[in-house]
Amino acid sequence: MKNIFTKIIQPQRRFRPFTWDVIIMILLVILLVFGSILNPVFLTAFNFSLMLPNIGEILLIAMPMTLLIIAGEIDLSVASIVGLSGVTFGLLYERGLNIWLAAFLGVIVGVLCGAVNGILVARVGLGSLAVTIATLALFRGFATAAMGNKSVTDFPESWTNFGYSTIGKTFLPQTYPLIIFFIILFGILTHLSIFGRRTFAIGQSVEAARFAAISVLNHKIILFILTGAMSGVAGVIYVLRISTAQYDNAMGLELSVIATALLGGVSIFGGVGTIWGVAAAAVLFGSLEALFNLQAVSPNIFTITTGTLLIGSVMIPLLLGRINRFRIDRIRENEKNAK
Amino acid sequence: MIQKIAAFQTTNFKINAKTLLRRRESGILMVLVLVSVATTLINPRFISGYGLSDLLLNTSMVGCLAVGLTPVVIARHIDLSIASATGFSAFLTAHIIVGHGWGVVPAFFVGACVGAIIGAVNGVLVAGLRLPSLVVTLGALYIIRGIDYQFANNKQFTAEKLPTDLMHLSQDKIYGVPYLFCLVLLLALFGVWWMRFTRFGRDLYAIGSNPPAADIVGIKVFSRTFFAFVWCGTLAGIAGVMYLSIYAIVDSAAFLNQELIVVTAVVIGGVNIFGGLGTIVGALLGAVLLRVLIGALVALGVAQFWQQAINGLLLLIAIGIDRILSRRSETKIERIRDERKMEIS
Amino acid sequence: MKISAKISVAVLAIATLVAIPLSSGASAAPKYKAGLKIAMISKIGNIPYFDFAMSGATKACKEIKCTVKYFGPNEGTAAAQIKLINAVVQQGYNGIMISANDKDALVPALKNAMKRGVAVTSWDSDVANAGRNIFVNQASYDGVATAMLDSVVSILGAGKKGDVGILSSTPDATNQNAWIASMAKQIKANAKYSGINVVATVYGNDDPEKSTTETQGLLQSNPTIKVIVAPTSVGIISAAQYVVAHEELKGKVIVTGLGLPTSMAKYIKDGTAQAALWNVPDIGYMSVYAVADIASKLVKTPVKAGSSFAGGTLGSRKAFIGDNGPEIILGPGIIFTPENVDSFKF
Amino acid sequence: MAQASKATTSRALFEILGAYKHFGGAIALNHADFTLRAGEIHALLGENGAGKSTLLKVLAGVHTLDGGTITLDGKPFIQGSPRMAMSQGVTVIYQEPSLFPDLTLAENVFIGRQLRNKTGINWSEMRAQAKALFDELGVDLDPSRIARGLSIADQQVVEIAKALSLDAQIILMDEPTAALTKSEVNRLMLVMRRLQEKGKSVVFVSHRLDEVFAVCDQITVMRDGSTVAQSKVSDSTINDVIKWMVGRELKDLYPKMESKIGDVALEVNGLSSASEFANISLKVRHGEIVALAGLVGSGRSEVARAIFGIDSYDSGSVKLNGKILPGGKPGISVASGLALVPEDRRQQGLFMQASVSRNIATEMLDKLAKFGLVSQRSENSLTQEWGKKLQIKYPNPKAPVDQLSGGNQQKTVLAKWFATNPDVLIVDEPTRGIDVQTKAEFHRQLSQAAASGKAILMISSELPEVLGMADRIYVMHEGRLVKELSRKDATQELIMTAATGQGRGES
Repeated sequence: MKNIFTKIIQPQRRFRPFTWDVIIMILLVILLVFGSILNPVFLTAFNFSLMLPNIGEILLIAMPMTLLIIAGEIDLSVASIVGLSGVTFGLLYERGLNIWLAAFLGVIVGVLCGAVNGILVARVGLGSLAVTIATLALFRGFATAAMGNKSVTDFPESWTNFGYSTIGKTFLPQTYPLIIFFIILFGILTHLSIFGRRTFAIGQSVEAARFAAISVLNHKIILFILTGAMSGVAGVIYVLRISTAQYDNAMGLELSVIATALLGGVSIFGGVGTIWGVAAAAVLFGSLEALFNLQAVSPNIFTITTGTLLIGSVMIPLLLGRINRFRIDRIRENEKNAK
Repeated sequence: MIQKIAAFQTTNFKINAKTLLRRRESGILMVLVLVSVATTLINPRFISGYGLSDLLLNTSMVGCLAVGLTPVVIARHIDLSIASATGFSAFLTAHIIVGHGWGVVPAFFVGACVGAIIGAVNGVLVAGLRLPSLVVTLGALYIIRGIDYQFANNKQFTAEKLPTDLMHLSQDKIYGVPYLFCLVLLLALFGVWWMRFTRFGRDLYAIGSNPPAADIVGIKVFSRTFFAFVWCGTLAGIAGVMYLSIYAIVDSAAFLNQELIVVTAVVIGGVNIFGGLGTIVGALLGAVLLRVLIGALVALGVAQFWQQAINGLLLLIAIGIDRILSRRSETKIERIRDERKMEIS
Repeated sequence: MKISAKISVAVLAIATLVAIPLSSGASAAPKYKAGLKIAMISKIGNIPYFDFAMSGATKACKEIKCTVKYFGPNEGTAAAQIKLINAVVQQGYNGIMISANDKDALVPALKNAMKRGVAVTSWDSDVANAGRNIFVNQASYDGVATAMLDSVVSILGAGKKGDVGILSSTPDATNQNAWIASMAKQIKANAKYSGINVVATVYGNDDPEKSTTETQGLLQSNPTIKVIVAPTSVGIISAAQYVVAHEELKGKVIVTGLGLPTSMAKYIKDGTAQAALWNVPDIGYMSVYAVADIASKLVKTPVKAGSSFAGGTLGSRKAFIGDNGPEIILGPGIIFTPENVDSFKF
Repeated sequence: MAQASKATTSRALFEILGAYKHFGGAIALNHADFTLRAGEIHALLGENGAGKSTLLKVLAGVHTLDGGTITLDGKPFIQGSPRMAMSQGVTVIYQEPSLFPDLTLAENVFIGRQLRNKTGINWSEMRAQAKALFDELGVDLDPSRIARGLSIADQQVVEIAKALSLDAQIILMDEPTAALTKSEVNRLMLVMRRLQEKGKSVVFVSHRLDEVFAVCDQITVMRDGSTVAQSKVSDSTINDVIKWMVGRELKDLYPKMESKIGDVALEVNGLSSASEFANISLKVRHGEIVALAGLVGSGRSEVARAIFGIDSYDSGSVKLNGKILPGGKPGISVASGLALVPEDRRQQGLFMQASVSRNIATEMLDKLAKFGLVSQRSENSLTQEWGKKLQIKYPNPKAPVDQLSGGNQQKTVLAKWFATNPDVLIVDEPTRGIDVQTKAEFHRQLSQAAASGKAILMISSELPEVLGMADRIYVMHEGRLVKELSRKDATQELIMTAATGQGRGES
């Protein structure tokens, strides 16, 4: 299972093919320009103030998911963790616990779920795909068992405002300082920190990472815990945004998160990816959906577009690679002829 | 790891492949019997009367899909679009046969064709362009469902409009075995022959077992993988028609989000998610076990809200057992090679 | 009430005859704002129920010369509806009529819409009071519950005892939970229903597969069940189909609940099931009038008890303050019988 | 210098004349000649990097020659495709065969050509035929077991059976005995004789001269890509062969420097790991280069891995500068001043997708980082510093290390560890598969490091390298240290004898 991206060989020093994360950013710019021409409302602060909260949770979870996929693992249970930590938050609050403490404990539940995944994958040695399919059902099951057919809704207004309203008269939702903080944090963590360097290393070669004295298993557990923790944060924010804690909060969100990460240029085989590409992909997703809704295009077309982009995210780099290889061959031939 | 162990393994230590596989399947069978008997003891209606045929009818769809998915997983791929294909085929088939007033046989033919086309597209992308199947079929999941929604709009077909022959098909049975389950058994039988008694099927095992080596020995990786996807799609299409027959109602959300259930059934049935290992029979048994467990939980009156948690736990146990089994054989090998070491020095 | 409705129908009919070039709505309530744009947001975009409601809405819109557009999210979640609400608000719609997937989750988005001058009515499935101007209720919760209980009594026979199982949709569905709660309340309070013994409530999540499995489990664990009550148009089909598919159950278990006449006709005629429902096109029709009344400021917000809403051919309705703020009620439901079921085209 | 022998009378199958092949700048085959006759077992000998593997791969269809001719049975040999090679009757048995682990042995033998009857695959017939093949080879293997968990020796047998079932005339064996135990080697030799009896020709590559002399008929010796000798086994002695193989002044290739030997830096006491090695005790002093010699598979790399902490061990201790290292914790080993240049640079030493600078900085992140953040600039300057010191040739620091030549890749690994300024450096096969010039440079670096007071433990299969570089030599055989030699006492013969286990009396 070696990365298809490694097949894009680069013999010439000046030869630098576009990477997918750059393409996605260009696509985003094109969309913004095109959208604003198409619909005057699209590129307005108000539209963004409405669109941004919708992708908040996806952004939050896609960040650690990027690291996790770069390290060669995957977590399908994130949406269930969102549900479970939201339910925890709601139920504890309903029982009269201080709301700050309840929110904190909601996040802690996320951490614990992540730890369970991490230990099962790294310590017990089970495949992350199979494990997280199982915990997807398990965590959602816990949420269902705990919440049953109720829901908790009477959160204080200042808190639900946090989930939905904007900061003063700006277009930025109140959650976004936090979300942007996390994006920058994960950007730094991924691309500038020792931790990020090691994550890439593990994704590129687990064996070489072990010989480089990186504690691979612990690192993976930490990544799963990070994913769980961020899912926990997203769980609380989700509850506040829709002012409802229910067992089925964010059902099916895992595929959106993974689709966002893959669309952002993260290789499913690990070792390749950028936070910025993923963040751009999330905004692209959100803006595209908003534009479709504004144009009253059926949401079905958006669903189809999502799938097409996803396949494009693996197909286009492949085609680019083929083109690059063709160009390289021509350059080589020219060199040969010159001799 | 295995390589290293292998270096010390002797010839006189034999793992009989057949007995090993048989053990895996007989294990599932044992659990199956155990769960069924225990549940029947507590609630006699679980198996007796129409309980058993209900159970088999319930299994038909997931069983059919598990039989379809198995060759793909054995070839070290996955098809996440399987549930979308099923749903789309169900709706499209209903649309076409209602429009033409067709009956049972054309229905299955149409469904199989719809599925085969979807499988062929997946197959070209995965086998032809060698794109990662997880990403491709995740994309296909969205695309097919989107087309389904767009095409179906708000339409719904119910028993009123659907051909009565088709509705009756799900109610008819031979010796208590529903026709639909017989169909699944036939498909599985063909699958067993294909995967066990043709070079084509064996090549899929080889591809999943050691992909680079498959290239080296000159296996036709493209055509084999491609047809595995076509098979998977075709069976998804057939399962879609079964859906019509069993539930007598179809809209664009039919079989929504059920892909992981199928994967779960296949994994419980002992098909290795990393390819090369597993059988059609095992996958079918896995599907039956999954449905029996769900049915047992319901029949035992386990609180509604705990069912999903228990399902998750059971899947964890299933993959855990696989792991323990493989570990046990490793330690056995280690012990033997230690004995041998002493003999040498 | 009935009389007044009849009178207004009569008045309307006369008005239509008199003012041929004018729409009837205009004469009944002459000052609807020109160019009203109304968005009808459904719970989910793939079931025919909402299509039928939309047909009523379209009809009403023709009468008052407004436009109505249908928005159906492709997943039945509040999150998906929020996105549609936001888009609709920005597209300059004057009115939103919404069947909510969640009671509270939509409130912030709807509040935001109202703040920007959009009239909001909830219909079919209510949201919290803060999120809408008025709720157009198909029938009171108690009324629906009573209809279903009456149906059960008619199956069991008056005064007879019998076990009953309930097959609901999702565990957190607002309407279903309210109906089930009301049934429990009435069984306790009303001697007429004292023979009804609800042994279990299961949830089929409005998914045919799960509904079938749950029906099967319900009957396996409670073989004494004589009636299955399914207050959901998806679940009732699954339950009926399950009974039809099993000779052993025929006549022993009867299904009742809420269902569309077009999809239930087969089961109603062969005696497998009874079903009741409100007139689905009418609720779309009524909701358009309600939202247009508010958007055209013919009814002042916040709506007070006693405010009158025009209802086109259905006649006007007076608002009252229910448990969850102002609402109007469409009227009693329709019980479908083998005789009448074919006359309903929804 | 070449000794031609035309005594053999059987017809020639392979005739290779003036074979030339280069990879980038490195010349792998430099006008090599080779003749294989029907029914002979032909040893192809030479040091690592002499070109024998390349020649073998050309015959196997993996590589195509840049110059020279190959004829097979008088007809031109079609190069460049493993399948074509197979159809021309040539098969290869690699050191570690790649079977299909989940398939049965019978199926592995007949993969892609499974036997069929009317209803499909005829399993019983296939098993029977596989059994017959195994019997023919004199090996007791159950054809219905799966290949996973099979010993390498048995895997080779399966490959040989496959070759037989294909009716291959020529079987190439690339160091098949390297990973085998003595009894397994004996069995393989029996198999080879059976093949010979059946009229097959075998090309046998091995470093173990005793094996060569026990089983082979003909010898071809290669050095630096050329053929230096062709001889009948009966006409030559082990000493002749060693002379042909080495045949070069050692001085320039092994620039050993004087260094002051100091205190013990690394001390290993009674290290044992159940299945790998037992009771290993050794010492390496500051300023000293100690070689750990032995055959491939004798457990040398496993010892290195255990010392470094990649693998855990069962008993014994590792002391670094007098301090005991906890087992299984490579991070602590690195922090205490230990470094390991692993044997397989592509899999273990480098992140092939990552840039040169990322690779070099891997172990220095903690020191380069400010507040846990690493800047590209600091990585690049580190790269430039060490790139200069070790004369690594790379297009730019951001270039993926994949683009570098093997020698420069290996230097990158060395740079990565030198950058940590370790007290003790373990190098595992440091010069495998790199060209002679870089090799010399590499040796100079090791010498310099020792001269500056570092302790170096060098694992090498190349005897000249061991003799040329080491101050002291430990020899391992089947997981045990069997001999310790000082620089002045050591000879190739002594090391070979110990490494092949002949010094301890026949078992």
